[in-house]
Amino acid sequence: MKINISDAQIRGAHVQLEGLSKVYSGGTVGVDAIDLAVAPGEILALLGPSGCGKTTTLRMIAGLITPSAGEILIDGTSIVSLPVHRRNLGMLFQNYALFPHMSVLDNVAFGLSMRGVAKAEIAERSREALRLVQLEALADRLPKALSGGQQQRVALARAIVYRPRLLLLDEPLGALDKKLRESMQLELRQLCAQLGLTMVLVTHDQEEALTLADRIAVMRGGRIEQVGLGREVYEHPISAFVANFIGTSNLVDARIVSRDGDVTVLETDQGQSIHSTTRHGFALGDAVTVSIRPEHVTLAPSGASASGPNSLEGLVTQAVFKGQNLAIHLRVPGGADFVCTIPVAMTGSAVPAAGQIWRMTWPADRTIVVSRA
Amino acid sequence: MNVAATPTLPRIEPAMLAQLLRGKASGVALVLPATAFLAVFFVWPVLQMIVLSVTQQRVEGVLIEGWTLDNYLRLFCNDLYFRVLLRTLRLAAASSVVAVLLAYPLAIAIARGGPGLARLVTITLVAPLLVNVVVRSYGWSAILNNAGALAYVLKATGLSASPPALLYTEWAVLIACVHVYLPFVVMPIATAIGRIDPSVEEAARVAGASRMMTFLRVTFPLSLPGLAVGASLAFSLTAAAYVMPQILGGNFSPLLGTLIEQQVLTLSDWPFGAAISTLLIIVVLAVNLVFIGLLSRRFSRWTGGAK
Amino acid sequence: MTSMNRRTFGKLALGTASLLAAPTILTRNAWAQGKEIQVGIWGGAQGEYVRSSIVPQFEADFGCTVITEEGFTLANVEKMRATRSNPQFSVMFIDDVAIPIARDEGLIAELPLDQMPASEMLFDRFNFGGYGTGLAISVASLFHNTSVTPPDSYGDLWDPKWAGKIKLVSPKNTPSVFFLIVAAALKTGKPFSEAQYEIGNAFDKVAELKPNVLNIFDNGPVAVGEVAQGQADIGFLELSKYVYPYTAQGAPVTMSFPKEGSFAGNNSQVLVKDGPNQDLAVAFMNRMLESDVQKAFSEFALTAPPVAGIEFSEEASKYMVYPDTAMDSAGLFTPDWEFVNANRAAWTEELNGIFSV
Amino acid sequence: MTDSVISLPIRILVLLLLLVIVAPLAVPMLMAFSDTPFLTFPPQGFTLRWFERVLFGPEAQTSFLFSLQLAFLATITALLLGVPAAAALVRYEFRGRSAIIGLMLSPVIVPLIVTGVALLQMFSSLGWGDTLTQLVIGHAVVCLPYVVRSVTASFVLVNRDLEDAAAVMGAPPHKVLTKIVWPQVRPGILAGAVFSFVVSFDDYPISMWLADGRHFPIPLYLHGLLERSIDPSIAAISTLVILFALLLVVVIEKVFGISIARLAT
Repeated sequence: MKINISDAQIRGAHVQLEGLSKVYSGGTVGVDAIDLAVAPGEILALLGPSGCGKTTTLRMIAGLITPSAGEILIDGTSIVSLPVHRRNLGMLFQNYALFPHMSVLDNVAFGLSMRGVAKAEIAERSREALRLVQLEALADRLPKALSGGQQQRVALARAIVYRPRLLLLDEPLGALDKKLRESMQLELRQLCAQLGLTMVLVTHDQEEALTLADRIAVMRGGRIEQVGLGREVYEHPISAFVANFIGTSNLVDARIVSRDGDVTVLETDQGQSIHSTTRHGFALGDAVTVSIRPEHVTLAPSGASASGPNSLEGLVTQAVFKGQNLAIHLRVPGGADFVCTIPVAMTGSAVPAAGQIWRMTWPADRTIVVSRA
Repeated sequence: MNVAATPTLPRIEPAMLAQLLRGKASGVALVLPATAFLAVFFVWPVLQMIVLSVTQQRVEGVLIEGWTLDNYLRLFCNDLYFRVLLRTLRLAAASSVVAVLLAYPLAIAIARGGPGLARLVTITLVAPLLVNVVVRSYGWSAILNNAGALAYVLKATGLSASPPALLYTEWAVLIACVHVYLPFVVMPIATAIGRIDPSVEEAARVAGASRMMTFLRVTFPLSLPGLAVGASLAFSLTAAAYVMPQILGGNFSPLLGTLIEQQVLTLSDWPFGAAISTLLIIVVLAVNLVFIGLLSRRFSRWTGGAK
Repeated sequence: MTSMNRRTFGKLALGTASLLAAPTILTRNAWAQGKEIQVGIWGGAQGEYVRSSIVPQFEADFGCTVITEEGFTLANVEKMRATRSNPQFSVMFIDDVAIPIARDEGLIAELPLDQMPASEMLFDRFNFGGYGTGLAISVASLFHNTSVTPPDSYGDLWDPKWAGKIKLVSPKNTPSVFFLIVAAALKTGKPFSEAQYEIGNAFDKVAELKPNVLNIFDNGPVAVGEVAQGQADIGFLELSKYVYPYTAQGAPVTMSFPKEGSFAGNNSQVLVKDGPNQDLAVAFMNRMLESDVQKAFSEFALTAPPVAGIEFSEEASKYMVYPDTAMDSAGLFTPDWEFVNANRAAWTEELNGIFSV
Repeated sequence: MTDSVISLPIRILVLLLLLVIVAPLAVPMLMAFSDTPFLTFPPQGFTLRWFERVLFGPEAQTSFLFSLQLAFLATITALLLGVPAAAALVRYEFRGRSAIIGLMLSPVIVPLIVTGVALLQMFSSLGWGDTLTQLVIGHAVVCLPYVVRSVTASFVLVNRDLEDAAAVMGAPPHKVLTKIVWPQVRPGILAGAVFSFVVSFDDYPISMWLADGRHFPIPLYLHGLLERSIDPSIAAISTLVILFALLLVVVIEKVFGISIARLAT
């Protein structure tokens, strides 16, 4: 029977985590009762700073760590009691974890030979998988003779050759340079879509999460802070932590002083007034943080009349050229620092320079109210 | 740099050490003391001993000088020495194989176990090394003899009414040799396993390999450099052993080491003792070279060239 | 060849120290002041007594230093050989077996017996042609667990009823020669004195004993202890000095003396040729032969003295064959060591061939 | 990060193996308390007099202290010779490198009894060196392979990037050596030192030839005891040596701050 990986569309697994916890023997809580669902064929990124529990969660799914409590369901069946090697998963590691003593082909063939597949078929399917990652020519090399990108592609071929329904990725591209990483990200996405694989990805790199994943789960201190589509999380972070972890935000601590329909009026700790028309769940008097993305701030020379409710003057401390954008750092009276980015093409003649005072304005519908910290 | 900040170091030293860290001739300078030391205090005296075996022989209890090959002819004229040589090789090989088999679980416990387990295993392996081999051999004899601890336990627990006679057999010698040389096998294997990236093993398990298959296909092959060192140590040390065959073998299974000791201490036949020693050295050296050569060539193909 | 080394400095320093410390001794043995000799002694009870009693008294009497080093006969001979060009020992304790070898190889010097007044009481048989003196005489014979009835004759030991119950002495040890003489005597029916020359033809007899042998022992005390524990019935054979200390302490092991006779194990002392401070060495050897020293030494180690005229308590004499007339009547045999030494390598090879499986 | 790498069956197997390793020591240890003048199992009665005899016997004390001194000096010598050699063997390519590696490890192959007497013969024909020096040299010869082996292994693992990084940050070579290289090779050197110490402390075949009455290492003393009579004081000494080994572990962990478990990794 001839099996062709690229032909065979797999229906990716449906993954559910229910109350999944890991408490280490010292009493440290690694993961604290998280619930999460991944749809078939979906790419989910677990994003967070180191120590947030994302890797522990991934390793619990893989079976490399035994959960202290909770369930891991794949297509509705619990796999918690299944040993690692019976879970039929694929996994990519940050350092590729290729078997140094086996040729590229043998690395790829490993999973198949563990599954007792006939020899001829192993050879055929392994070569097929290598063709898929465009490394067929290097089949007889040893891993040490390959570049980092090639090694990770071998690892990918090794992980998908036995057609797992779920692919786990542990910071898979962290060791590659930026260019290679970007092309690998696209390659991975394409391959997953092609194969219909479900993927769970662990990363601390928000850009990677945004590029690769359909949905992002931001983790913090063993819990999931927010889950959602990449754009949704970016545009509507629920906390200052998420707002700052995904993209850059100007964060200003404030208090809600009044509400009028869609319009919330806030007063910053320095006494300035800010208007927001975005939805949020806070009540009058709540201490909150206001998040404004740098690209939503427009700058005008000092003294120009305010064009909206949200307007602040600040002293330019730095102007940094970033290729397409110019990042302007300003300090407002009271000490808060702001960053705003303006497209280089739009700067015209009047470019803010250090030492000048400029006026910042931003729309109320881009003023996001999030919980503090 | 402020001199006052490092008052204990004389000014000349950094330059000297810089010299040591770089440069090619310095490599030679660093190995020279040890090489010279061994040349003078090891190679030279041992060569003198070997020369003895072709320049002297004992005839009817009296030393005769002059070039001779008789000491070596004697080795081949009597099948006793051939038998003992075979036994020595067999026992040394068995000892290193058994020691390697037992060493793996212990080495894995050291390299991959928690700190508590690793500590327990290391201490249990190393601390007994301070107790003299003779005492440990008598310890085994107290366990293995037919009125000993093993028989006592077997009888008391009703497991066996007539325990097998182990003392004064080659088995007893093998048991004791494995016991005494096991730590020298465990340590290099543990070091080798410790050097294997754990994620490589994890990758194997995720790819569908059971713990056993992961060990056989990944951990074991990657630990071969440690195995080579440990097995060759166990082989060499067992081949030259003479205490265990005496005490536990009841002298029924002498090894070349036993014969050397006998020639030297009982018969004062140094030339013949030196001839047996030369035979032993050559055989052990040959086995080591072949064994280590095979393994390391294999292994350097996998991992070498990285540096 | 020797330069002034640390040991020489040490001697000087020590000499000065004892000069100041012990002025009274100056009067009598002034010549020995500050001198140092090294004596190779045996381990075991004998060595313990020499080190803890005899040496301190001797050092006090002569204001000298005696360094003792424990070893056994053949290792001690080997040390003399290895240090032949630059002797470090002055006196060596070795068994009579090695005296002819040491003499022929020029390792030892003839004794100035005229300077050793205590040697007057020495039985003639223990002066070894002037190249050494006896120190302690043991009997070599069978030893057995007291729950076992020992055989009257060595020949009984070949009986299948002893299968796997005999501990046989290793060719490494001197009593192994006695075993070979026994085997030759049984094979030929001749007395020991003649049988010893026919050992070469007696190895088929030796091989016949093999099924009865549990193991071959190197270490006498260990073997005696194991027989006491009942691991084997009988030991074939060992010197009384290793057996009787156990018997005296109440362990269930003792010796038996088959009708064919037993053997003498003669612990002796020799003077190392060109060893340091020969005069002091001779004085030390003389001290070893003095009656009161010999009496105490013998009672401690349960051996018989080589000198005449010592009275022993009944308790002590139980363990020794003394004086020389008693040795003769007990049939204590001393082999022709020169013949033995010339053939021992070949015999050992034969024994190895028979017993190694 | 990963828990339970070692499965339960392996864990049980390891514990069983440890039991077997300890047994031939535990049995003599039990016998050390036996109130009989010979070794017997099971022990009969209970007494501490063998310990008394060993602890307060001047000979046992002197031998023990001398063995400590000897093992210490031999280890230092082996380290002084072996550590630079191991470093050079890893770091430099020069002609005859593999021959020198072979030489460094060869004392393990030659029967110790031969090495011992060969040394005695040489020392005595040269009339050179006092007994202690001779013993230290003899022991250093047999300790050297263990040091070279462990230290070579640790030097192979040293991350050269760290050295370059430190040098770039302005660390002079001696600082690189003490701050960067030393911490990385320290466990290997310690492992070599421990094995060297143990090998020297337990050595009989070399000491047998080179020792004299004033320099009498503990294995010779033990053999002397065995020649004398087999009484439980031998068991008592072994028990004390084991306790001493455990004390040594504490010292290594507290003073050098290295977990004993890292000896191998």
